[in-house]
Amino acid sequence: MTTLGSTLLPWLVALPLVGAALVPIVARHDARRAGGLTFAVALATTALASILVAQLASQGPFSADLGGWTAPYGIELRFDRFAAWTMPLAALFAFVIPFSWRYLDGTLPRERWAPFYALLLLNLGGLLGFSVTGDLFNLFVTMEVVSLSSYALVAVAGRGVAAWAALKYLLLGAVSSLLVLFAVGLLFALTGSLNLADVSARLAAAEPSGAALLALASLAVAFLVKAAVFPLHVWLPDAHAIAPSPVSAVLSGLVVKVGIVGLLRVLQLAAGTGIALEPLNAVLMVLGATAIVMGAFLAIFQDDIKLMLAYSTISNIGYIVLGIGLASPFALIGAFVHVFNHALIKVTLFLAAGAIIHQTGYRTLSDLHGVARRMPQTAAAMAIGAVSIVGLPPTAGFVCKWYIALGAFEADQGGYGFALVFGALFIFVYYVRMLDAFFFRAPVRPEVAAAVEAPWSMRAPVLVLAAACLVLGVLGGIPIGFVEPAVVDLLAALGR
Amino acid sequence: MSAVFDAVMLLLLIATAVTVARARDLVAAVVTFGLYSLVLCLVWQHRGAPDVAITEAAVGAGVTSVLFLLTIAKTARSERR
Amino acid sequence: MKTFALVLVLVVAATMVIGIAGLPPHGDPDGPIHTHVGARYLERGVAETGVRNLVTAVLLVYRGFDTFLEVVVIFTALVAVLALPSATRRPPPARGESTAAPRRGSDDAVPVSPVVFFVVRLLAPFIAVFALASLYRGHVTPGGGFQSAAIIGAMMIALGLVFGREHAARLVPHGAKAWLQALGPLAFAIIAFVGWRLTGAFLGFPADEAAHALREAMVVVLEVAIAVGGAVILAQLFMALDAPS
Amino acid sequence: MDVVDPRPVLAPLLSFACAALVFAVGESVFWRRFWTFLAAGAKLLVVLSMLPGTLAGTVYVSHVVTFTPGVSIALRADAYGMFFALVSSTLWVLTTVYAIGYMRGDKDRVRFFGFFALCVSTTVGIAFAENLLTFFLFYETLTICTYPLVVHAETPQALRAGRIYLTYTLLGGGFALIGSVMTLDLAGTLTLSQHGVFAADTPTLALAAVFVALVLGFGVKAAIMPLHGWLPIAMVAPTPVSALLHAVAVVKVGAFGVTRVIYNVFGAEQLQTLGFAPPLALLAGFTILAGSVLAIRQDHLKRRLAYSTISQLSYILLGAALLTPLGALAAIMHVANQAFAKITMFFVVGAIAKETGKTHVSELAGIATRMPWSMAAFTVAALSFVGLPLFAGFTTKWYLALGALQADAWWFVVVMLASSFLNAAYWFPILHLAYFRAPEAPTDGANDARGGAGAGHPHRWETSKTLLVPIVICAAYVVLLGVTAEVPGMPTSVAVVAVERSFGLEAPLP
Amino acid sequence: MTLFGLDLDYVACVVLFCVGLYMLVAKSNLIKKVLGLNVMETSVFAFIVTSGMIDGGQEPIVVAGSAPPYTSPIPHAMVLTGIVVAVSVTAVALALIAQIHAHYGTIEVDELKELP
Repeated sequence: MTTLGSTLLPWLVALPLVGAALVPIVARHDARRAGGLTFAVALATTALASILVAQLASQGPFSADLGGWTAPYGIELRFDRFAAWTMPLAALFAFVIPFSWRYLDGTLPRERWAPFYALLLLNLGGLLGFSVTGDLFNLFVTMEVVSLSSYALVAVAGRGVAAWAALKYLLLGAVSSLLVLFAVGLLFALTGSLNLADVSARLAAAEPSGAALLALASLAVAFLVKAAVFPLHVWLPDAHAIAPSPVSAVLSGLVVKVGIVGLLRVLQLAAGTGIALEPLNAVLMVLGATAIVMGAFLAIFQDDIKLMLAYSTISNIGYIVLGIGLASPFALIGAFVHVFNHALIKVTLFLAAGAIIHQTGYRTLSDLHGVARRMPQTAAAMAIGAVSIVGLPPTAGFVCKWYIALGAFEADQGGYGFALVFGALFIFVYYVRMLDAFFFRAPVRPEVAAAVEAPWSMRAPVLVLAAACLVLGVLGGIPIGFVEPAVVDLLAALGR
Repeated sequence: MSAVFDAVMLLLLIATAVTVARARDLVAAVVTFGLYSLVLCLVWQHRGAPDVAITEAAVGAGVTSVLFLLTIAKTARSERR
Repeated sequence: MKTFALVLVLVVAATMVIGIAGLPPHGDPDGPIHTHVGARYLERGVAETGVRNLVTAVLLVYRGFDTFLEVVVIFTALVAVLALPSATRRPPPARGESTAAPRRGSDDAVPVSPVVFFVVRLLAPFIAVFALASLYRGHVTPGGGFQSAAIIGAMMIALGLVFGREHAARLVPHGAKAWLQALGPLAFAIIAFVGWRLTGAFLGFPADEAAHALREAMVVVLEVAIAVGGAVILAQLFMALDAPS
Repeated sequence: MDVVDPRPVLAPLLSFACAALVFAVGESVFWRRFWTFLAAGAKLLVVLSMLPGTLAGTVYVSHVVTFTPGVSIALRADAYGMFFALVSSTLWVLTTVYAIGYMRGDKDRVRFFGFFALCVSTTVGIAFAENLLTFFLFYETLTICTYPLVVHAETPQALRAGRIYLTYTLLGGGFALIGSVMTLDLAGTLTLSQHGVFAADTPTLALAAVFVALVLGFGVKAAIMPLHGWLPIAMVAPTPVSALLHAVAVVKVGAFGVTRVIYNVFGAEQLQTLGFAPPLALLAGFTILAGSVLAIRQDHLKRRLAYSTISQLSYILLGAALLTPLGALAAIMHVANQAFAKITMFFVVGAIAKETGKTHVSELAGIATRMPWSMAAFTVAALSFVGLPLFAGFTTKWYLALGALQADAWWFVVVMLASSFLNAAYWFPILHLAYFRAPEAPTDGANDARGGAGAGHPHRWETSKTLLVPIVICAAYVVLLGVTAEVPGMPTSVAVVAVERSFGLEAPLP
Repeated sequence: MTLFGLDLDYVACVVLFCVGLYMLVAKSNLIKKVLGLNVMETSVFAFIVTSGMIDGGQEPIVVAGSAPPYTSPIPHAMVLTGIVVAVSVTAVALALIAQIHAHYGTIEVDELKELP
C-alpha cells in the first residue's frame, strides 16, 4: 500500500543529505551560494515535513518500506506522532540558516563556508532519519551522521580550544555510539531481526534474558550520554559554549534530543517484554531531578552567557528525563512537548546571544552591561527566552513545567514536583543577573555603547522565534493535543 | 584443529591489544594495532566473513593506520609520562 | 585516573559477561539469527536480487538505505575535516619532546629510496586493476564498492607518500573533485529516484526477470560510485591530515 | 446564571493591545499618552458595562483556549471579580494622570508606561480568572511585568530591591504552581466557579498540603507575615508604582488569591469542617498588630506606608478566614476601602517628595501650610484607616467586628480595636507635625533622597494639577465609600452580591 | 568453546572491549585514547561477526560449488558499515588532535587540563 505519505517519507531524509552533497559543488566558485542553497533545502525539507504531518493528521501513522521490502526484511521508516512531533525541530533549521549568513562574515573564512553549511544539512538529515527510522541498525547509522557532523561543527570556528572541546565531545559520543552498536548486535543475536517493532515483539515472545536487559541498559546509558544527563554531561558545556552561536543553537536545542528520542525507543523496545521498567524509571527520576538542580546550580557561577545557556540545557534535559521517568500520562506529555519547546526556546536564546556577541564582540555579562540600550529588540527576545526557559507563564516553557509537575503528583511523586518547580527558579537567579546587566546598567565597554542592532537576516529569526515562545505559551493546548494520543498509545503498550 | 586455531588467534588478539595499550612509542602502538587488525582479519576469514575480513584489512589495518601515522608525524611520537 | 579506569573496566566487564551469558550459543543453526530474517535472505536472496554475494545483496538491495547513510557518513567525515581550520601555527617544541617524525610532502619531502620509488610506480597500475577487479566481481566473490575504495585510496596515498602531495593532488582534477567526492550520495539519490519511478519504492530494484540487466546495471552504478567516491574522499582525508603545518 | 460573552476577555486584551502600542510608538509623548489613556478608559468602560448584569446576578464567561480537557484559559466576570476589576480600573485612570505628572522628564518613560499598562491588564485578568491555571498565568505575568518598574531607577539599591522582590514572589509563584497542580491532581478540576472543588473523602493531609501551598503562594504577594519582607524594600520604585502596585494591584492580587482559595477552591463549608481557617486568621491577626507596631518605628514615609499596607491587607485575610458572611463582606469591601485610602496617601507622599524633596516623617513640620489640599486628602485617608465613622475604613471594621461575633471569635474585636489605636499612633503624629508645627528653616540636609527633583518650584502653590486632581478625587472617594455603604447601587451592593454568589454564603445584609 | 557455561568467543570480545575502554579512560595521550576507541570498535565488530557464525558454515556467496549452511550475511553487512563509520570517526578525531597540538603544543590530557 503506497500513500502519498509513505512515498514522500524517504525523501524527507534523503533531501537534506543530498542537498549537503551538492553544497560544495554549488559553492565551488562563490561561497555565498552555499548559504542560499542550504536555506532552500531547509525550506523544502520543512515543506515536505508539513505535508507528512498533514498526512498523519488526516490518516494516522504510516510507514515506508524502503526498497519495497516489507518489514522486517527491509528497512522501515515509520511516521507516527512522536516522529511528527520532531518535525518542528527541522523547521528551526530554517531559522538558524539565515541567521548564519551574516554571522559567518568575519567568523569563518569563505573557503570553509561550504563545509559548514553542508555539515548543517547533514545534521538535519541525520536528525530526521533518526526520528523516523523504525530499524535498529539504521538508528545507529543515522545517529552517527548526526554525531559526526556535530563534532565537526563544534570545532569549526575556533582553534585549539574548540578542537579540544570537540574532541571531548567526540570521545564520549563515540563510546555511546559504540554502546548502541553493541546493543544492536545483542538484540540481533537474540531475535534475528533489526526492525524495532519486530524485535520488540520477538523479545516479548521469548522469556526475558540477561542479554536483553544488558542491551536495553546499554542503549539507555548511551542515550543518556547523548542527552547529557547530569553526571554524563561533562562534554556538553564546553562544546556548546565554544561552538559558533548558530551551531550552539542546533546542538543545544536539537542534537541533544537524539538522546531523548533514543530513550523513547528503549521504552518502545521494552514494551511488553516483561522486563520491569521500574528500576529504569527510578534511575531516570533521580537523574532528572539531579540534573535540574545541578544544571541550574552550575549555571549560576558562569559569567559567559553561552556557557550559562549550555548549563541551562542540562537543567532542561533534566525536566524531560524526569518526565519520562515519572511515566505518568501528564508527565510524558510534558516531557515530549518540552522536546520541542526547549528546542524553540534554546534556539531563540542562542541566536539572540549570538547576535549580541557578533555585534559587540563580548560574551561575558560584565562586559555586556547596558547592551539593551543599543540592541533593544534582540535583548527583548533574550528576555522572553529567559522567562520562557525558567518556565514562567505565559511562555512555552511553562506549559511543559506544568504538565511534568502535574505528572509528578499524578504518579504520587510530589517531591519531584517540588524539585522541578524550585530547581527551575534557581536558575532564574542567574537570568535576573543577566537581565539586570542588559537592561538596567550603563555600558562599560565602548564597543557595547556604540553597538547597533544586528542586520535583519539575523534579527528577524530571533524576533520570530521569541514571538513563537509567547504564542506557544498561550496556545499550549495545541502541542499537548497533538502529543497526547501518542502518549496514550505508548502507555498502553507499556501496559499502564 | 579449529578450536586450537581459534584459541591461539584469540590469545594473539588479546596480546596485541594489550601491547597496543602498553606501548609508549606511538608508532609502535599503531603498527601493533595494524597487526591486531590483520589477526582479526584472519579470524573473520576463518569464521566465514571474507567481505568483512577484506574490508578490515584495507580500512582497519590500512587506512586507519596511515591516518594515525600521519597524525603522529604531525604531533608527538611518544606518549609522555 | 588509573584506579577509576580499573574499577570502571571491571564493572563494565562483569556487566557484559553476565549479560552475554544470556545469549543463545553462537553457531547454532537453529538460533534466531539463522532462522528469521537471515534465512529468507539465504533462501530467496539470489533470486530476488540477482547478486550472488549475499553480503553485497544485503548491503545494496535489502538494506540499501543503510549503505546510503554509510556513504553519507564518510562524506561527513571529509566535510568535517575540510571545515576545520588548517593547523598552521606550530608552537615551539614542548619540553622534553624527543623526536618528531620526519615530515613528508614535496616541499620538504624526505628523500625516498629509488627502490621504493620504482616499486610504487610499478605497483600502482596493478593495484588499480586489482581494485577494479574486486569491484567488478564484488557481487560474486568477496569484495565490493568500499573495499575497492579503500584499495584505490591506499594506492593514491602510496603515490602521495612517494611523489609528494602535489602529484597526488593532480590525480584528481580540481574541478571534478567536488563532484567526485559527492559521487556516493548523489548516485544513491539517483538510483533511489530511478527505483522509485520503476517500482514505486524508494531504492527499489525491479524484481522481474525481464529487468535483470537493468537491475544489474543499477547495482554496478552504485558499486562504482561507492568505490570512486570513497577513494576520492579517503585520498582527500589523507591530504588534509598531511597538510603542511 | 452564566452567559457567554466576550467582554471578560476584551477588558484585559484591550489594555494589552494598548500596552503593545505604547512600546511601539516609542518616544512620541502624545501618542504614548493617547494609547495609555485609551487603554485605561476603554477598560473601565468595558468593566462598567458589565456592572448592571453583575448586580442582576449575571456572570459573563468566555473561554479563550483549551489547555487540555478540563483545563482551559477562561475568564469569568463574577461579582467578586467585578468588584476587584472595578477598583483597579478606576484607580488605573487616576494613577495614569498622576504618573504623567510625576514622571515628567524622567528617563525610560516608554518602558515605564508600557509595563505599567501591562501590569494593570494582568490585574484584570486575575480578577476575571475562571480557574487556577488562568489565575496563575496572570499572577506570574504580573510578577515579571512589575520587575522593570521596581528597578526603574536602576540604582544599585533599586536592583537589589528588584532581586529581593523577584526572589519572594517567584518562590511564592512556585508554591502557587505546586498548589494548583496538586489541586488538579486531587480534584480533577481547577475551576474557581464553584464553592469548593474537593470531594468530601479527599485525604485531609493532602488537602492541608494544598492549602498551605496555595496560601503560601498567594500570601507572599499579600505580604502576610513572615512573607512580607519584599514590600518595604520594593518602595524604592517610583511613587506611582508604589501607589498602584504595592498598595493596590500586586498586594491585592495576593489577598484576592487567598480569598479565592478559601471560598472557591475549598469552600466555606468544607474549610469549616477541616479547620484550616483559624490558624490563618491567627496569622492575619498577628500581622495586623505586628505590621502596625513596625510602622510606628519607620521614619521614612513610604516605608511607614508599606508597613501600614502589610497590616491593612491582613484585614482582608482575616475577614475571609472568619468564614462568616459579614466577615466576607468586610474582606471584599476592604479591597476597595484600603485601596482608595492608601493610594491617596501614596499620591500625597509622592507629591510632597516631588515638590519639596522631603521623604521622611520628621521633615514634615508645617507642610500643611505649603500643601493644604494634599494634606487635607492625607488627613481623610488617615482618619479612614483609624476607622472613624463616615470614612471608608469604618465600614470594614464595623462588618469585620460583626463577622467576628458571628464566628464567636470575640477576641478579634479586641485585635481590631488595638489596631485602630496603633493606626492612630502612627498617623496622628504626621498630622500633628503637618498642621501644628512651624516649618523648619530650609537646610541643605533637608533635601536628601530625591534631591532636586521638585526643588525647582519652592514658591508654587500646592503642586501641579496632574498630581493634585487625582489626590482630591481619591480622597473624595474615601468619603463617598464611607457614607454610601448602605446605598443600593454603590460598591457595597456589588460586594453583597459577591458574598452571596461568588462565595456561596447566605446574604449578609437583610 | 565454552568455559563455566561462558562462551569464550564472546568473552574474548568483552576482554578486547575492556582493554580498549581502559586505554580510553586511563591513558592521557589523545592518540592512545583514539587507538583505544578503535580497539573497542573492533571488539564490537568481532562480537557481531561471531554472532552470525554457523557451525560448519561457509561464506554467504551462492555460486557453483557452495552449499548451505551459510553464515548469516546481515551481521557482515552491519560490520562493513560499522567499519566505515569507525574510520570516519577516527579521521575526524585525528584531525582534531592535530588542531589541538598546533594550538597547545601537547596532546596529553594531563597537560591540556592545566592550560587555561
